Amino acid sequence: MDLSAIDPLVLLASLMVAATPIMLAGIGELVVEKSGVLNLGVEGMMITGAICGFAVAVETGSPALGFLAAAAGGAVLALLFGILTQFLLSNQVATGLALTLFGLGLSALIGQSYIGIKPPHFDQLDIPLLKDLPVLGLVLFRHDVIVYLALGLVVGVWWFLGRSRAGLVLRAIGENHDAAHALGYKVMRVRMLAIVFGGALAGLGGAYISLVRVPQWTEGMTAGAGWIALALVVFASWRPLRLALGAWLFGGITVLQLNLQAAGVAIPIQYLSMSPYIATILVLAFLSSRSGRAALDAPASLGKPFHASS
Amino acid sequence: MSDAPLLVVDGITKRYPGVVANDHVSFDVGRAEIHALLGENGAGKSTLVKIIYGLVQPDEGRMTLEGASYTPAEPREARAAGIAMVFQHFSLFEALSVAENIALGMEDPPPMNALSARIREVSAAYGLPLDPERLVGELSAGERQRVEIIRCLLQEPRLLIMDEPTSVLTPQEVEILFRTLRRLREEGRSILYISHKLEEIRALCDRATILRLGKVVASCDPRACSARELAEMMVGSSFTQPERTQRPFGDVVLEVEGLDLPAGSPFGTSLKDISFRVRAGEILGIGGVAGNGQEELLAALSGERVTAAEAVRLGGEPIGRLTPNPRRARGLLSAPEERLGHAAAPDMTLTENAMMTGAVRRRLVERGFLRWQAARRFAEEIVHRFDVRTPGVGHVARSLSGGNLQKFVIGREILQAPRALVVNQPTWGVDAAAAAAIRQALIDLANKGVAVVVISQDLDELLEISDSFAALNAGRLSAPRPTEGLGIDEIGLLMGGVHGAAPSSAENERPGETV
Amino acid sequence: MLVLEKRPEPSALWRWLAPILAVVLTLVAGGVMFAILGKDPLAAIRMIFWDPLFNETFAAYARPQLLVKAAPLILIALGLSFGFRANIWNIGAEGQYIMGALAAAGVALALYPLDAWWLFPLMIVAGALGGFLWAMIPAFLRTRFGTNEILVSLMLVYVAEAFQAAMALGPMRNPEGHGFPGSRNLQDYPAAHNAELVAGTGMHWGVVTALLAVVIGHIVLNRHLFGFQVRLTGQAPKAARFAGVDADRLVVICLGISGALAGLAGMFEISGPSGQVSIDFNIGYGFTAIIVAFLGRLHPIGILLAGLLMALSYIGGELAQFGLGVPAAAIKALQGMLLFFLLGVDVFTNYRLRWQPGRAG
Amino acid sequence: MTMKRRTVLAGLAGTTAAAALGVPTFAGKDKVKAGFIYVGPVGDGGWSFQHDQGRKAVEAAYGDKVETSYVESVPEGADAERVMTQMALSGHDIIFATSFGYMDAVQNVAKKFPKVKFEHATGYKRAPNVATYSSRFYEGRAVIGTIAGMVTRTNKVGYIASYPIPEVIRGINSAFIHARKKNPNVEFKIVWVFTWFDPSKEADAAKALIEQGCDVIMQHTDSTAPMAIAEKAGITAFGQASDMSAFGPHAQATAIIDNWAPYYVDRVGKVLDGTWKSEDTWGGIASGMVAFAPFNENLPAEVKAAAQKMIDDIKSGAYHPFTGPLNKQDGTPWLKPGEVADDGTLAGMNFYVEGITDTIPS
Repeated sequence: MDLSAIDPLVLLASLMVAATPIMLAGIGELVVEKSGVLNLGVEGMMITGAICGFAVAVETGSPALGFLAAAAGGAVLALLFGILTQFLLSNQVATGLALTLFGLGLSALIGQSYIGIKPPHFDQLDIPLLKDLPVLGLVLFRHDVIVYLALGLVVGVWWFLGRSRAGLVLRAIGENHDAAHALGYKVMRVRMLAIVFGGALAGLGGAYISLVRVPQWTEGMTAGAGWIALALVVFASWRPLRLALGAWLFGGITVLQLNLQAAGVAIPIQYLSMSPYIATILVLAFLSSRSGRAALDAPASLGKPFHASS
Repeated sequence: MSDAPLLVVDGITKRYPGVVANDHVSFDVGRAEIHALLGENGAGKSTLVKIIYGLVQPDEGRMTLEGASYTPAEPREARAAGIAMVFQHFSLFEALSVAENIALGMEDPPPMNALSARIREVSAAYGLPLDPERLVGELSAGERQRVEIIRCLLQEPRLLIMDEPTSVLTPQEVEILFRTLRRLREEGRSILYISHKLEEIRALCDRATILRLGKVVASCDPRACSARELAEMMVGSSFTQPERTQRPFGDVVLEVEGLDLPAGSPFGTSLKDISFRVRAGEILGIGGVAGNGQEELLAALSGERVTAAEAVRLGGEPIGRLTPNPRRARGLLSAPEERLGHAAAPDMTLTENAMMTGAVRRRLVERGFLRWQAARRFAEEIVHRFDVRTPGVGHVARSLSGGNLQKFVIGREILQAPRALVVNQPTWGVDAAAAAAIRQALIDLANKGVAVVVISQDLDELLEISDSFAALNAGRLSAPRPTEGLGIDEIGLLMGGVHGAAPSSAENERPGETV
Repeated sequence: MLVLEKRPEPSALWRWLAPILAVVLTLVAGGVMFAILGKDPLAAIRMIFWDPLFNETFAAYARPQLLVKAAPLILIALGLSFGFRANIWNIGAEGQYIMGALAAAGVALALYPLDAWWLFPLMIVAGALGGFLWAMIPAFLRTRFGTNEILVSLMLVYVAEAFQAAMALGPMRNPEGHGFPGSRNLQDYPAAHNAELVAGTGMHWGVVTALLAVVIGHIVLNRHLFGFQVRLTGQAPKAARFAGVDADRLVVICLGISGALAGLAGMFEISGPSGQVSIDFNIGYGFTAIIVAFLGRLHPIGILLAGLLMALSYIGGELAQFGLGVPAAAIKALQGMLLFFLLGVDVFTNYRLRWQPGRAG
Repeated sequence: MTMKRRTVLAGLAGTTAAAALGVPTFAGKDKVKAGFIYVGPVGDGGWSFQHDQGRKAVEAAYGDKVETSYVESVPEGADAERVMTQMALSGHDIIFATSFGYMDAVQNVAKKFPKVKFEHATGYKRAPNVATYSSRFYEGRAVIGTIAGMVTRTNKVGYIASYPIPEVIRGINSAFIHARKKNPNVEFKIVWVFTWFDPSKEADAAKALIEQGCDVIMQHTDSTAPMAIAEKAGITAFGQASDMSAFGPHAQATAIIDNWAPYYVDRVGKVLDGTWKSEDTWGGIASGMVAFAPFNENLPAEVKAAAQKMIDDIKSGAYHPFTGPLNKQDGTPWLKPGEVADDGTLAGMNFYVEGITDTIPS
């Protein structure tokens, strides 16, 4: 056992990368849930984004176009979910699960001719001057642009939800769609936009896995990241900044346990891997057990269908 | 400032399937005027104000605002035109702060910090103090209403619509609200005030337009009319004491003693020290304005909410802790106000709805298994005996008209041969023929020696059928007294809280108006 | 513009027409997909939906296999349907399936090599209990604290999966397994083996239980007070309270039933077709069953048919894979389409499309 | 949902050898129908992908004398049994079941279809119509261990391991023994990821190892993620199952390639000419089942030479990677000098050799 081999700064830097896909998908899903919609199809949208991004990046040679395509792919799948749940009033839980099944199949179909291909290289954005800062330089300023984009989106969503009028409307709709409708807000339009946004971000998260983190295309390569993103939203009790923290924590537990192993510490991995989920359940139970501010962070209309029939 | 009216409503008509909610309604609201819109439940007041606020589109008619044509397609346009509205059931978001709620109701809110400052300022100026940072979920009903009012005031409205604003307020809060409204009038704003509380209207309003069954039936200066005159205009018939068959009353069947019950929901009313007794063959009428504890009282009697065991007794047995079915087994039946969703399940067939409450007394369940044949026969019996118009008992409840479904619901309980029956608003929104049939059925039931409690906001109805009368006000019940010889003024005052039990009496009382 | 308008009554016609329309739409869309993939669409569709049932080479074998594959799906979906009807959302059946299987296998392995007739019944009890107790966690949290059961039951799936891996690598590992993760194969442990009941049919106790459960489920839903209370709660919670239904008790019972049935499904699979506790013996039945429950309109007979349809798409999909070289991914996409269409057209049971001039409400 | 796959064991000598006597002889055929079932998707780029390469080689070798088909992503257990039965029903002459977990299913189906031949990868249960085959991957590990020992500057070699099963432990031991032979100071840092295929996790594991000073990465998982990470970090790595040089043109020193093609071509050929019989094949470098990607041209000549010598010695039979003296991790003697490990011990290997500091998780 040689714990001194673990460099905490390097660890922090790598957990920032490990957290990026789930942070992207998670912050997207957070917006969706804040609008009162539960989309369990994150995994399906991520894997679709992963292949769309990969295919387009390979065909055009441009990772940037790839990421755009990934966002579009995730958004299209989300749109399907939106049409089914918002216009055709299908059950959100069942539709989300069907979306995951469909996304896994569709991505595998598209991806058949992209196996064993290397995508174009995606540079990391070593920020001049800042990257040479002691401590912070390594942790914060030597990543690729998507890492910063994810962080920017978290801050952006935090600002949007907490500070902007449109965000306020979105939260109001998630809270009480009937009252929002009575005030004259377009419940369905806002929810569709949120769903599409969530899909686009899930797609980006998937593409980050296939274009940067791995990088290659293989079937089923998101390997459950979408489900972790869902857990993350709950863990964060629907707060953007806490979601970023949660993503680092989830990512951190993975990275840390690998590092501890590499340092020769014998740890019961199977039990450790339960811990984020148990923690999420405990957080959830704790939040719902008390009234007041925190308990109300869960959107009250989450998962409930809306039909402006009166 | 010209004398031309602010808002002119001209020939507005709105039809819904099977009912004309507004039938060529015309009236106008003047400047700096508090204008009352008076009418019973179902008279079409709510539809009318929804049309003015742009939530509902009229089928016919037109409106002008300050002389210009006014056709709001959505609330946004109404707000832009200077019309604001405080809803009866608030359109508030519990998880959002006061300031956020207010911002949502404004067209072009200032930045949050500035808005919070404005809220503090305005709310203090109008004597309705509010903390903009607090969550609405933590506020009382009265404070929630302040949020709605401040939200309206911040938009400098020319016309403020208030739909039954006092139904959730304590007497003290009512007094504060009235001061605010008078002050708004002094500022030159107009208020459209919807209510059926006669005393309030007499105390506050400059003019009243009275609606009945969707039509304008009168317009008057409420300060110049007596409560009785207003009530007669509202109800539409002069109050004649109904001929009453004298029944001998038996022993006390249902007895409520010192019943206390906290409010079940944020908008609910808590019941305070309610006591009454109903004898076999007696009909007790409980009057009162909506939201004064009627739903809670029914829930406490039906068993949906349990209380101290001794608070409710049936034939001497304490049953306050029992849930609905054990109470049914003992013969205490009930029919709540809300037909679709409470008294009946909208998407279930009549047979299934018959099963819903009939299972115990009609033995429709045997060792946990349902006897559908028997339930079907029971449903058919109800349909037959109470003349429920439906193609068959296999049709779902929501396909029936209001009157037919209500006959079904009341019939379902009556045919279970209760010892005591409690009904809430038995003829609300029901056509005249059905209403008459239901009332007759209740009287027949009493004639058979059943103790009946009728909770209603329809005074006419209560005077017609009840043997004794009590009024529910802010969760308190006046002492029951015989209906015979009871004057309408007295009843009106009881409903307004002018009785010994209510502390609010002095505040609403005006000299010369007591009997 | 087109608007959806609520029907005064659910359409009896559409209740039957919707699934048929969905299947037709799926066949059309699936055909297009197969054509794009360069496969003969008619041949592919025939092979997936027809051959397992009627092709003389496969039918004799595939028909009973349909039951074997559908049994766990039907069993789990049936349990879930009660809760779903009452708006109680257990989406963690996968976890309950795992815990049921582990409990049953744990009992059998702890008593190895016992030869007693009562071992198998004991395993059934253990399996049901394992799933039941796992479902009691979200039930307790919901009734005690009001915690959202969707999220808790979902999180518990991951916990169960991790626990299962730990069991396969640790306490339940086969001591004679040459160091491999995974338990003894219960197929080789006669007292614990959920064997074929009639040789060659593939019928095992799980199939029998699933069919029995459909019958019982149908009776309970339509003839028993509990089923009535479930339906009432789902449609009108206030009316249910008025009718004397105890909401908390209903949550516990519904979650309990779904957990126990999922646990039973796990027990029958682990002691029969699946055989051994391995790192990942669960293959998503708990999630697929949610879809089956909705495809079957939360109705026992519907679930039976939906389970069989789902099983057909798996078995026929395999045929199409080795018969026509259709990739597995295309089968998955086809299943996804079927679900989308079924979920989508369902709206017409309760709503109708209406052309409405002017703006929408 | 994680990918599942195989697990392995190569022939436990003799378990069913007796059954192989009295083998029925099968008549030759004009045309053979060969079926393959894979535990993962053919697009996994690793295990199932390589088996499918073998299938394609069969098609290429025999043209229209053979017809092949496959079913991918077949879960172990009942589903595998059903797929194989349907294949047998549809007239397949030989069926390759390419995962350890299919073992019992193969036995069950084989009993029902005595005329159909079954080939089970990495299993140990045979029958008159069931043959088993596996690959001596540890021979390849000996080669890359040799290279690792010579190229490491930090003396730290990172090893990404999937599950603690004999195949993986054998590979670690083999690589470690040969790295130590070249460099007595070398240390192995081992990370268990508990998955065969999770690109993100494998990438994280590679990063963790690199961050702790490893300048050589070995993997016993299927994705190319560690290779890509190694390339980025400018260190050395080894391809697993297939040639991964596209992902690490500088990093990949060589790759151990699972080359099933010669075996599959041979076995299908034997069905064609009627000489197929049940046997156990544990092929290695000599039989071509374990192959290598070309050495990276940047490798120093003496490293290439040493690696090539190792390949040649194993191929010729002059050297066995597990030759004594060798002690177990706790220091107890295992093999005496010159003694060669028997296949039975290797097949069930569940201990480390002396010098490895990791503990096998349980």
